[in-house]
Amino acid sequence: MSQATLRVQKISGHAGSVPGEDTQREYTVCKLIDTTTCIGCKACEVACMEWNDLPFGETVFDNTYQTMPETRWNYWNLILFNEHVREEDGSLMWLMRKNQCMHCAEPGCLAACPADGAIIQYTNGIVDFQQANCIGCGYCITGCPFDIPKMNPKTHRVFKCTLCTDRVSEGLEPACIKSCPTGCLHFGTKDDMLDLAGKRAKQLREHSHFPNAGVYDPPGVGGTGVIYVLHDATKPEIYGGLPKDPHVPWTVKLWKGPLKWLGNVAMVGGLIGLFVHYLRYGPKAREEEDINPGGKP
Amino acid sequence: MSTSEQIIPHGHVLRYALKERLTHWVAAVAYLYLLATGLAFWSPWLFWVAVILGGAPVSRMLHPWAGLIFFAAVWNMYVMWAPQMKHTDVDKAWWKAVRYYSTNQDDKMPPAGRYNAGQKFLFWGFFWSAVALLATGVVLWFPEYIPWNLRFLRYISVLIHPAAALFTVGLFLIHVYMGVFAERGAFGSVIRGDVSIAFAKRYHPGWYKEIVGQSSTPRK
Amino acid sequence: MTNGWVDIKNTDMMLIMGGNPAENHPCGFKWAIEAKRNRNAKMIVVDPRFTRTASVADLFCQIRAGADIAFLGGVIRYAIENNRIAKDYLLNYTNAAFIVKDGFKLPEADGVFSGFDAKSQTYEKSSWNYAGGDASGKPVPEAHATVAHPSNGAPPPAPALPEKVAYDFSLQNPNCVFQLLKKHYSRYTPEMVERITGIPKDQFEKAADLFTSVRKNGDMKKAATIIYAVGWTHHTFGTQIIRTAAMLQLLLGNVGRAGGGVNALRGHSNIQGATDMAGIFDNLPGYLKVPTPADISFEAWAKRVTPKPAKPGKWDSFNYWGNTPKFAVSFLKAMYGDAATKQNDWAFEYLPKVDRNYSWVYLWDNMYNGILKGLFAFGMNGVAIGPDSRKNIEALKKADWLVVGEIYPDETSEFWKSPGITTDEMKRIQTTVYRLPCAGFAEKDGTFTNSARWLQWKNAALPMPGDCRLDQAIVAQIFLKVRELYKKDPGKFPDPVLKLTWNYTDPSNPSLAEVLKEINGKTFVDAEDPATKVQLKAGQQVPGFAWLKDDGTTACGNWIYCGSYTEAGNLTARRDAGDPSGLGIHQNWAWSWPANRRVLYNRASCDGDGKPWDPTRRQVWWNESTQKWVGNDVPDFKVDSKPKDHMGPFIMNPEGVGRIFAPLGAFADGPFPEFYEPIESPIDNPLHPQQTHNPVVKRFKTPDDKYGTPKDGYTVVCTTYRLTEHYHYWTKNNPMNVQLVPEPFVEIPVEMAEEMGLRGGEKLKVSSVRGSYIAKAMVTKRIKQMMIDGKKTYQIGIPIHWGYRGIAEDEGKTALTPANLLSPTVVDPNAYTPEFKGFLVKVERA
Amino acid sequence: MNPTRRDFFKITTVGGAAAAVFGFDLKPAFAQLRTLKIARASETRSTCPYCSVSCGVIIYTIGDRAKNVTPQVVHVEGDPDHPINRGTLCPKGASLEQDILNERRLLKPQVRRPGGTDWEDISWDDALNEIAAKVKKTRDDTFIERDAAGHTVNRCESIAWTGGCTDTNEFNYLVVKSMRALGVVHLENQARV
Repeated sequence: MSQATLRVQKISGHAGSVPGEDTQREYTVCKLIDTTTCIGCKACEVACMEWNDLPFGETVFDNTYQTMPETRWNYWNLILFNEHVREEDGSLMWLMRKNQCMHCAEPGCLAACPADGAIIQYTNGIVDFQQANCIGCGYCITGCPFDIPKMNPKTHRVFKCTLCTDRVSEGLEPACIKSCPTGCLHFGTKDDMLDLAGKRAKQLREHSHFPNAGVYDPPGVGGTGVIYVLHDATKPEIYGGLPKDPHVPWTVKLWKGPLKWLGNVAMVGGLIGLFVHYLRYGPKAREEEDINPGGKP
Repeated sequence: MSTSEQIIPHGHVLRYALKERLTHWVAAVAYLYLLATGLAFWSPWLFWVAVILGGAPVSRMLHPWAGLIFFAAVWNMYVMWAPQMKHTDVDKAWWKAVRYYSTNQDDKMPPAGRYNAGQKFLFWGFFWSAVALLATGVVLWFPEYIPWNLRFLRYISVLIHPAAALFTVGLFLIHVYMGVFAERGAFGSVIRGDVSIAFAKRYHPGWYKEIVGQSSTPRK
Repeated sequence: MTNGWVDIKNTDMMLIMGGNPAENHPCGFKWAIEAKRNRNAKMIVVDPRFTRTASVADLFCQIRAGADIAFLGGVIRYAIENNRIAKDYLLNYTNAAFIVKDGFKLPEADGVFSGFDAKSQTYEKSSWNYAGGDASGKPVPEAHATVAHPSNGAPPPAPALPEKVAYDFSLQNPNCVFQLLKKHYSRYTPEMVERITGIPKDQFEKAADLFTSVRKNGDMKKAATIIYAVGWTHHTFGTQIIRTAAMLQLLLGNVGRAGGGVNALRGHSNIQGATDMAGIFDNLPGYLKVPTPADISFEAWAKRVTPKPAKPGKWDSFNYWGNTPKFAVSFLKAMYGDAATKQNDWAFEYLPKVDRNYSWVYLWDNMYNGILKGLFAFGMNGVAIGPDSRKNIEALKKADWLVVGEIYPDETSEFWKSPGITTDEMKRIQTTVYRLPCAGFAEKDGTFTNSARWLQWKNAALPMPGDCRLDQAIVAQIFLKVRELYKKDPGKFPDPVLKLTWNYTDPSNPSLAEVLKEINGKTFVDAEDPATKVQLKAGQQVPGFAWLKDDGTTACGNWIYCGSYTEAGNLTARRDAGDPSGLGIHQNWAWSWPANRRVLYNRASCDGDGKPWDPTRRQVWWNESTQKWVGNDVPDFKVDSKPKDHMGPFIMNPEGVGRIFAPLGAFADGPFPEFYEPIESPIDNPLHPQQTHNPVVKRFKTPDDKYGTPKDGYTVVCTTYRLTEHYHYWTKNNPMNVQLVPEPFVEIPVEMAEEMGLRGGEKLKVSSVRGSYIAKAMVTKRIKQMMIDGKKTYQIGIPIHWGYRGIAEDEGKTALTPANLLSPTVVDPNAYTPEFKGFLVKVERA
Repeated sequence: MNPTRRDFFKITTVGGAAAAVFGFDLKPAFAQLRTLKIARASETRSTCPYCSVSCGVIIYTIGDRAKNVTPQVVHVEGDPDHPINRGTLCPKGASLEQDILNERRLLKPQVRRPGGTDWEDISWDDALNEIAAKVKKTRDDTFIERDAAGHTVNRCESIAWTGGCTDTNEFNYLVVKSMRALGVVHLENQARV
């Protein structure tokens, strides 16, 4: 998983081929979040802030332990707190879910982005925003099914979790992973994390009265570089609105797919059509006729 | 503008007053900028256009403002021309005969007024597209302020905005083709404001009759 | 902690109660999660609130704050009733079979043990003793020794434990500890537990069943741990809660074992070290008992504080405190060096004598009453810490001077501009306040002792900002200046000041490594260990406390830290993370007191023959071939004591065994823990309504000391605590932590909020009879309305982290009301810890 | 760090040739290099000052400890070798950088005189001299050599020391020594509460 040559396999808004595609043996990296052992301590939130030297912002008490309602351009990693009463026995659960960029295999942000090189996906799966190339259009915000990219209102650049590319490229784990006191965060290859997650889910089903425990790795976005173990994988919504079947919005797909080709064909076709029309029919009248009219006024 | 003032010497008639020409060119310049930057965001193959126009972030910043200018111009056109753009029976006949129009057999066309049905279509096409582009453009201007539970607004906007834009591109191509290539004199009319009487008679006989009926004495 | 942080990974069962490690010790809590993940260990959380710890528990019970003894007593009863006890362990490693002498009375009927004197609110404890036994263990009649009253007015010699204790290994004797225990807790039925704690009977039984399930069918392989923190100590019966837990663990045979023990999670980085080093009035370093005025000579003191073995005749007892004189002399030699000689009683007269309570709340009371004139507060924010912040502010107004050493502006140094004080009043406050800028942790080296008793050396990373000075330099400079003044003008009793050893290379800024060497101790003469033939030269560091002598040839600042900085160097700085046994012992990482042992009483992890109860978790064992105790950990035992000699594993007790019954003066309020209500309680004690509170707890008498009752309208039980995002009164200066939790709040049950028509985020005012606290409401399902003794009762919770100086405070985002304006000045009679938890308040909209 | 060494892709887009003509850089770097900010910082092993777990922390400071550098903290992170925390930290430990680099730190000695309504600056020498004088005077005024029963007590009840939770053992030892030598009995610590 060495990142000594961190290569790019997808580039947003890019014409032509992607040089890094298929050029390298590379493992996909993955972050595993075991919500069943998360204690909502927010060490990951702080580690993220500190590592990335993000500026502090204002927060207001809002009847919750949650730091703020949603992630911000300068707050990429937020634990969502939800008090949930189990239907089975009326017992209380306090669900905590670390929310951040999911590093989708098929990222909606990247698909939606028109700026050449503003969003890139490395061959190890990390989806990274390149603010230098960002044009501030915010299409990524629309493309993302997880509500992750956030705009800095002052600079009009979009920010989100980078999965600590600077650390990962040096062979270190992301800052949040390192900080997690209970080890509910884990980092490794996607295969290893799926294996670990599967085992943990099995343990929860067999030993902890969570018959629906399972792994969240939504296929709608091609799987994610961040996977969850959930007490109840049939109800991801209870974890602060984790979408059950996330996918890139169909309008975005339509826009970036059929509409694009239709539009291109129409525009080019229109130009050609008009040109041919001119060749065939020419102007409606000779220019001179119009300028020097035959009759007197 | 009273029609009597439209007859000008040397066999010309005034077709567009200064205000109209200005409005047109404001809209045109804005539209060209919008088209260029919009196309840059539309296709990676045209992204370089934005780079040339001062860089993509600048394009992204100015595109919405240009859009506002464009819409203001279109709105002004609406205020000026909407009454003249009403669909008439002549227009119905015009559409029926549109194939003669497109094959330069203008003599077979019903007598169009100041605007023929095609121009009216262009006008309304641009107008409604502009409305749609403005509405969706505002959403796309500030996507970060659209709350998550209203995200469908963003979803429909990303579809409608380019679709509407594409529609205008079609209108625009035809408009430019007609104005610059097909109807010699039309381009001059939106520059100088006047057209030749022949032009008026040929393309807008109804309108010409109207003017002449009002006043037969050209103004000195 | 008897065990350690990493050791928690070895457990099969956790009872977390009176503590919230997920929030307050997250990085230690990882090992609880590891146990869950790797051993399928179960976690039971009992707390007034559904905490973040509860969020990962297998079973949660919401208890009324302060009802812990009732819960634990109920579990003891359940374990006995259902025979979920460790029989062999109980017989051999505890005093369960010991016979208590006639005349001892349980508090069944009237709520007090035998010997209570209502007028002085104290116990005469002579009946809390074992019966003396003959060779077969049968009780022998007590010798009526004539007690000679010394003519000088000194009290008669304290009653002592019998040298040979009567016992009954069948545990049938009605006066044996086990039968007394059974009888004592027979009243703690599940119904009674429900009435007191508010935990429904079936839920309590589920918890009791789950916890004691480790001893199902007499199985000894599994180990259960009990983890607690200040949720237990902050009560007027705090020590007794912890004792109940210890007793339960002895009953289940969990003490001394990997994954077992009674584990106090200390709240701060070095308060374990501060306790060890006796930064408290009632101890000298290494838990030596402080001398009293009646200790008229070193010998008298040593005699009083050095216990004699007391055990069944045929057993052996190491009685390690028998070495007390060696530690005491070595300490005095470290203090006074050559000025401490046998001739002058090792300078014993230099030590101040203590026969009164000078503990925390008494300190403030004495200041309030004008006895105390000058206060040094170094990193100790007494106003915010409380209890009863108002009283502490009033006290400071009466002081002559206050010296604060701090890194941030704090409430204590600015008491004179606390909210409500007008300029006129300020001008009347005559206290001189010095505020000295100290060094932050990163700018200092030295050792901290963690909860697991590990001393870890840290390094200074960067220079101090501005004009700050190292704390040790400040103290040294003040002391040296005082000493200079005494050299010029002898004043009162200058000798201890003039003769204190202070021969550091740079006396005005002592190197902490040098100080640690002094703490470890050295020998003044050549010495040899008779067993190992290891030799030391005069002036060398001693390798361990076994080398300390009572003849003045050794000096040691703190005997339990002896071995930390030897001729081998600074062992607290060791960084070998190796752990060959996989038990998380990490023998060569830093250094652990005592003698680098990582699990205390680890002899008890083996059966009578010296074989580990659980062969998969081998800590120590008896090696038949070498005739020695060996192991992965350092045996906490006499290494050559053969199993057949039957030496008790609890070597610090004169009995050698664990005390289920705590005899004589061990505790002020009873040899068995009894449930008493907090000093402010919503109900009378259901066990004995005529004795609701701990009978020996005294109330304070100043006009600022008030205590509320339900009759006055104070009906809501209030508990205080910390959040994981904040650290006491410190991180309110840290913008990162302030962003995480920006404002003070009060957690209240949904039912209560509905009754008040209050929504989350709206402001409310919590008032105790002493003061008010204003903050926003957090309406939550995590605190439920409770039924206490049939009465609907609400509990609320207040995080303590705000005051009147801090980022949010300075920006005007809080009401500037420290939480401890609410808490009462009243303390646990054993540890003198204030009752910060479970006092009464009323709640209104603000 | 040398970007070229890292082999990040920088690709010339269509229109690259136009760059010279229009004066724009038409070669966006696809992956902008984010350098590891602690790559050559100095590491100091320390212990977190907050709770009693005593997590190992690494304090990263600028400079390589060369003589001409004043170290300043750039990052604090858990010590992965530490057997207890194994590199992890809690939200308080993880924010230690802000504790070290804090604009609210007290930086100079101050005094509030009797009746004063504000802090005044004072030199260290003056402060320590005044404190020492007050200690001596208070002690001499109130020292108790014998109690009512005539026993030697040699104590000073009028001075108190309250120590904090983050005082090192060695510091506490110095406090115990000096305070006990003065006869101070009001000796307390966060350990109690």
